[in-house]
Amino acid sequence: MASASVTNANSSNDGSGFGLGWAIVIGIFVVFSIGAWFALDAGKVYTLTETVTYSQVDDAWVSGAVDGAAQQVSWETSTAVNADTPGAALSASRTIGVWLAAILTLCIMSFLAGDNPFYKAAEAIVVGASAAYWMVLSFWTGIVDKLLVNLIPDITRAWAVPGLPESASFDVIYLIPLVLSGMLIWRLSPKGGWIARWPLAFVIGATAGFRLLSHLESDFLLQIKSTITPLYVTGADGFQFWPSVGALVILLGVLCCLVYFFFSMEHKGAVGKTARMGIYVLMVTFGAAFGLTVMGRITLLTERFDFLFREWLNLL
Amino acid sequence: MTALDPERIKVILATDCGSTTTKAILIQYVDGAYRQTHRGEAPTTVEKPFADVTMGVINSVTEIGELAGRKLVDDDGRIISPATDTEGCDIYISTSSAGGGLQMMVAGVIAEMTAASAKRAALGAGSIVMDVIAANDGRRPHEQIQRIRDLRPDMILLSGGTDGGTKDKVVQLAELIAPAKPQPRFGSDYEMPIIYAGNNEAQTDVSEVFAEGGFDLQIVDNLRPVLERENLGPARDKIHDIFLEHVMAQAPGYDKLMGWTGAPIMPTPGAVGDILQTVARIQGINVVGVDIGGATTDVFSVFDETFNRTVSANLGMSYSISNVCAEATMPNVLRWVPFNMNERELRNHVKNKMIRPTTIPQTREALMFEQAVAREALRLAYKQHKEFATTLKGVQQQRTVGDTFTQEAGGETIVNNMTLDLLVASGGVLSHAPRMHQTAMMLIDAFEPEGVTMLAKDSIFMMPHLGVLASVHPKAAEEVFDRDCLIYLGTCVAAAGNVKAGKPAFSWSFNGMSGEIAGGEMELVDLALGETAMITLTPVRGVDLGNGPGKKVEREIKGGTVGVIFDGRGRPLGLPEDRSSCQSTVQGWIDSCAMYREEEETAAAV
Amino acid sequence: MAKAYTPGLLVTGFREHRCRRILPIAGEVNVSIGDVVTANDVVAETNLPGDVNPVNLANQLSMPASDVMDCVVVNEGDTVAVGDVIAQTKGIFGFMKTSITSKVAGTVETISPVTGQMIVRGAPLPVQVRAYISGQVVNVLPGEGCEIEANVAYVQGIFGVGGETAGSIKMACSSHDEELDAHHITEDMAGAVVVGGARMTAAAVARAREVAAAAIVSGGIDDADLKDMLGYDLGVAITGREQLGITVIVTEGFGEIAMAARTFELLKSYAGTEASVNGATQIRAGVMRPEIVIPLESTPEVGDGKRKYEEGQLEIGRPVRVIRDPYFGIIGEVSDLPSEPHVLGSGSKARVLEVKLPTGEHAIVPRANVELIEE
Amino acid sequence: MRTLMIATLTACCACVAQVHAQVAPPTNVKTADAPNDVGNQVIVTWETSPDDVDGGVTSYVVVRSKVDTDESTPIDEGAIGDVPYGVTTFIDENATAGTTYWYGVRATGSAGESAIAQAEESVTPTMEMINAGKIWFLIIMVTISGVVILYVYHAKRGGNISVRKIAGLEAVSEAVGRATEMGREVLFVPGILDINDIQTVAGITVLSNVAKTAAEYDARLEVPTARSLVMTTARETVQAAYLGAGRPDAYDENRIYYLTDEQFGYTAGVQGKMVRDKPAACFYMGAFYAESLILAETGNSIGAIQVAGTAMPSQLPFFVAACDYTLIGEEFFAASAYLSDDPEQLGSLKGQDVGKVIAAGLLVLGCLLATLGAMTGSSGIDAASSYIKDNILGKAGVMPAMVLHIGQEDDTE
Repeated sequence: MASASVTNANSSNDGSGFGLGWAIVIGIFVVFSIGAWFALDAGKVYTLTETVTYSQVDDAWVSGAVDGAAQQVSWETSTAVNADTPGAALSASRTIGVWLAAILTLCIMSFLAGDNPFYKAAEAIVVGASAAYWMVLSFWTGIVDKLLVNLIPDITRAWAVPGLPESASFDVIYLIPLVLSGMLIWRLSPKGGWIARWPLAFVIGATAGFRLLSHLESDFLLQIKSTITPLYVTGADGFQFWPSVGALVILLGVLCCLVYFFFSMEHKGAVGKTARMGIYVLMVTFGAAFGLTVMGRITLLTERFDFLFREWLNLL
Repeated sequence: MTALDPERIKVILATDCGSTTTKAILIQYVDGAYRQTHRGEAPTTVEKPFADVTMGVINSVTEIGELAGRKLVDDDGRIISPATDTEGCDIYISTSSAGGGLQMMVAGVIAEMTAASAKRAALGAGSIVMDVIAANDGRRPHEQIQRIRDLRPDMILLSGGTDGGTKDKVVQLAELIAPAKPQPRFGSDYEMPIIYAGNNEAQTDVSEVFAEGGFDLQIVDNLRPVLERENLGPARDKIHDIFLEHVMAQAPGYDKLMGWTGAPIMPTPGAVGDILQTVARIQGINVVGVDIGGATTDVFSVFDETFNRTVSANLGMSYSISNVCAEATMPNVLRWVPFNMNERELRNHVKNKMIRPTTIPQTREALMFEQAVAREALRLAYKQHKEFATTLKGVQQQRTVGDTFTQEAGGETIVNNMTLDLLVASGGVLSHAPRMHQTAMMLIDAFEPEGVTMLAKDSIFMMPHLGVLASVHPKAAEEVFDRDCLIYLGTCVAAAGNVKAGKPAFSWSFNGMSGEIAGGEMELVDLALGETAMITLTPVRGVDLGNGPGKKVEREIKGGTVGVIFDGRGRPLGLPEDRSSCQSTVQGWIDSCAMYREEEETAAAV
Repeated sequence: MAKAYTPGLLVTGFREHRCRRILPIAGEVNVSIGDVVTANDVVAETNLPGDVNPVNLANQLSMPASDVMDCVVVNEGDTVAVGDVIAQTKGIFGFMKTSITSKVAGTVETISPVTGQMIVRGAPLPVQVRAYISGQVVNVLPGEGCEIEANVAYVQGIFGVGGETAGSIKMACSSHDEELDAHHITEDMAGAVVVGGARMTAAAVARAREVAAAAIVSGGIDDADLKDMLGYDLGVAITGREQLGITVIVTEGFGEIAMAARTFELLKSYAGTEASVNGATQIRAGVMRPEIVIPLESTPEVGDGKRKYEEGQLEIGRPVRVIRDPYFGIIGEVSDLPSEPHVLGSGSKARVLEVKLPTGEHAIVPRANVELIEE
Repeated sequence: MRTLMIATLTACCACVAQVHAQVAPPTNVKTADAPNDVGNQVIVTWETSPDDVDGGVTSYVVVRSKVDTDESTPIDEGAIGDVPYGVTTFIDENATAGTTYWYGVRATGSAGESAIAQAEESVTPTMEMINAGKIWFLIIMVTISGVVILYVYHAKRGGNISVRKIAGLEAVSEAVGRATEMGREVLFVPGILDINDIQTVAGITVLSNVAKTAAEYDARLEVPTARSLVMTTARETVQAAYLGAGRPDAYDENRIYYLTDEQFGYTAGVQGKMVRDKPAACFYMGAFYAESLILAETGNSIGAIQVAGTAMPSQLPFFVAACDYTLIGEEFFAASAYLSDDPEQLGSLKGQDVGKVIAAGLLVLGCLLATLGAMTGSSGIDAASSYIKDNILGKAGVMPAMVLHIGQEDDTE
């Protein structure tokens, strides 16, 4: 088995207690961190801070401070730089960020030794934070940006989306999603649970109908179309043997796989043999995909190590 | 009961108290080997007016004594033991299926998992399983209660949950059984024995449920400690104990009989299972045994030392003959009959056999029809057996990428006709067929063995006796089994795989003879009883005779009263759909296997 | 060996018949020792608890179990009849209401808000045990039942379907080998035990059911007809619980077969007499055969009380019926009992006997294939 | 009107291009409303500039001006796109149906820009109600749907439709049974995509069957979801399944919950749940990405029976390696039909198989024709082959390409 990422969870430490062992682990980590902080400047991020100012002159924003401007805004931008850059200062927030990221990375990686309190903590943080993040995101992209903007443009502009063009107007079509949303939320009511099924039915039905076309076109017709090639391949010097064989293999492979996915007949006799060939084709495909994906995973792992050793521990 | 030194056992007396007859056999150590020397029979005397099983036992033993010229019963009507040179026996053993045998109800959480294991344990111990109650058997609790109430089993086996697994479901089962208060079949004065062989953590809870009274709860090790493994031994042993202590004790005369025996009395089918297991273990072979009776058919199998037994109720040759015809359908029965029969008359004929179960076929046509029914009964029973004898369900599969497309679900049958070495037949229609060729052909047609398979029949149904003997003296049991119990019919060599009709399937050679078998063809070659030969088989491409498609097979085969049967018909056996071509095909097989030849020869001689 | 044991069916003009009449569960016995009862008298009775019928309202209403309580319109303890509305949804603005009606009659035992199930228990089922034969109570088993004894003429059939019934014997056929067809059955045979001769046709059975005969008895029946009648192919011969409205008994077997002349004559001699009939058959260990029991008012003359032959013993000269092909159904006389086994046409060796057939021929038949005609 | 147009366009160009005399403009500019669209496309064609040789022209720029319905003065919209040298067509995909447009093309080269070559006629794109190019698509879809309906009808009438064994689905009851016996729970992961992904829908239909089995066996079923809508749907589905199995009392909606939308947050949550509760049966049915291996390996390590089903080609190898059973692509979509034994679904399965036969037929025929064409060089066979590719499988409509070629041949020669 080619799974490197997760090993057998040691059932002895099921993470239920926070015993002496973990206290020692924390102790070692703290000592290590202090050492790393001083010896390696681990996780210290230096930034160069600049102030950017814009002024509004005659309905246009120009860079820099202009006297008599109708409005003037300024903010600071920080760029991470090497510690020896002139004017660079240690950024507390970024340093904390790197440390947090490193600690959380280690916590997650501690799963290699089985379930443990660190993993649990990291898991809870990731799940909680991301759920909250998605909640906020959906609110702004879904409810505000799509629904409110089209239903109550003026009010929305006033409190949420100042950049909304004046031309935006009430769009009656958006009442439909509003009603559907309302029906969906009906679930919370103890009565009439069936009401929530209608929007779901709508979503699933509409999706199915919509996807039918696109799937049939892209996964069915286009696939067939792109597989149709002459089995007699000619090149500059006439008939080319190997490319022709290749084309034949592709055609036969596709046909065999197609037979494997026949459900309404038993895979016996000739059908069984063909399906078997299809299986081999699929296996070869899977093998290739497997290798490709493993490579991708290794890259991800490298990225994480890169973060730990370079950005955090300053070793590379 | 004192442990006897097996070396010193020279005279063994065994009885099997069947529901109608008590059969006794005598085994003696003759010329350096154990041989079955004499046998006797007497009506069983469990029921009124005799109501003492020992009377039938003494009658049958007296008969043997007379035949053997050896005094086995003393003047007080007791079996003489230990033996001297001229009288008595060294050990007396017995089995019993009188009074309908051992009837059990089993319960488990999931029908295909612990309940199936419980059923296996009960069947393996030789009982008849009246019903299986499971949490997922589709019945509502009150229906289950009603069912438990209606049944009157001898004992109940309750299992469920792995060790440390589900507790509440097991207790729920107990809570179904307890209020139903099932009544034992015999004797209202004794408590219903319940064997608990489930989750070890639920033992206390289960005993609390049954604490109410009216139950005799016995706790043994879980029969499925983990889903990956069965541990049927403790439950099986406990079933035997209770069979002796409770069930047998209720039957008249058994207390006396128990005092005589040198080994615990076993239920007859349990003993048959034991001897087959012993033989399979000692000889390192896979064995299938079948006992076709009037009402039921028992199939036993030992594959890779895993033993399974099934009882096909309502598949039998007399009481159940009508049911066989109904289940197999008349066209399926008739495909084995090479002449036309009036279906209406045939139906009446079958029903008449059902209501008058003891009649025997007088004409050849009647015999052929009865043997056709037997083929279907055996085929159906074997099918049921295959469905039951499976690998364990609910097991996590360990796979590699290479297994991607061979994803076999758990619960695949472990019965593999290709690896089957020995097929043993017993029961009236098989052992009393006028010609052994018929027995052999019925076995081949019904069981469809593949590759090289030895065929044998139980000469006088002494497997039960030997089963008990195996528990005290396995060597003696095995010797007698091989020499006297089994009559070897011969060896079947059958082609499996891509057999084309009329085209060569394989060629054979042994003892200087050789030949070629074509697809759809059968051939019989003599090899006498007691002889062995090295056979070389060369299959054509795509045909499997045991070593894989197209691979040559060289092995030793045993001769028998029939000889070597070469079967080129392929597997699964297909018969022509068309009635007339089916008839001629079957007639061809009958001719080439000399199934009904004797009479024709006689006719020719006249 | 000039004698051999072989079982046969009992057909006798006289016998002391005792039968046990037992309740399925404990109840009340209405008779006491010495009472004279008739076939239809109830000798013991009890009530079985009614059937439990769970009605899954949550499923039927397609709603969570917790909502079911709001829709139920009956209360625990209420009596419901078939067709009564037991639950109804609120619907939308009073429209599209779904009503659930009870499919059983009984008492609402429980309504569970957890499972959404309503348990309706049917009315207690009265169970009455009738005397079945007219005779005298000779033993009472308190709470369980009683034993009744009578002097009877007794005919055992080979196979039957349907349970206990009683009626007066009416002869439909004039001879023992006349096929019993529909035209033999007349309107006045309602409640009677119709006796035919040879095979009874499907039409005859149908006609007998039409005129509400209590039972129909004849020599044989076609299996195909039996299958049509029952609606299924009988697998094993365990019968007695069929609800056909009529009890069917065949005395000889399946197919074209005439009733034994003696049986026919015996029944004919009691034409018009009340008879008790039971079709229950159980061919297994503890065999049960269908029976026709004719209680006798007076003890008939039974010769010198000594039987001509020992029961169950084959002897030369005894009448036997061949019960298997090729001589199936033929009644002959044992003419020889060779002791050596004989090779049959089938190739098997078996002990046989020689039967003198009515045609005067002698046939060799396996001993297993004959049945003694008991007298 | 037309003069006005040119004036505007020229004026527009003049201010941008100071030197334009060196490059000759393209000629013969034509416009046409694109067929089979919603009215947003206009096809502009021209002939190359005489300078379009040896790098004299680097690109062609298409300019447009529109005439609003209520005004007669065209509004110049300037350049709307460009194509490299040698190309003679441009499809403007940003037109509005019902608006009249004027198009012009100019060539740009190393020597500067040419004058604008004006199309001779204006064009007003319109929307076609029927996309003639997709008529074959319609025919194929109707055929397949028709066959499906036919088989559904056949199955409903009691026709026998057998389905080959799919081991992974046979194992559902086994896995749930294992959980019941071991007193553990059944975990069902419906993938990480939303309900509008077809794989999620397929996963939910499998969930329905798993839930039914769980209800019958009285096993605890847990469904963590990554999307709120999936959670809602799963709740509805599971509740209905429990009702169908007659065990509505055993349904607990709190066991079907939302974790987070974030892919790895969700993964971490499920994984944590797995190592702590040690479910005895894990189902992964839906769309999966990198989490496939993490989940499957964790499940494997806790000794669960695992059944996975997905149509994600890149994740299949991982499931195959770490799970007991895997439903591969189409098998996964067939799962619900297989499990339900419902005639309608079985009928549709059979119908889809017919679709596969059609696909195989077209494929073989297409390849055959293409091969013959390549071997013989016959233009007739080539035409047939390209008819299959471009018309039947493409968007060229029912008319054979030959007809269209006639018009285009003028351009190429």
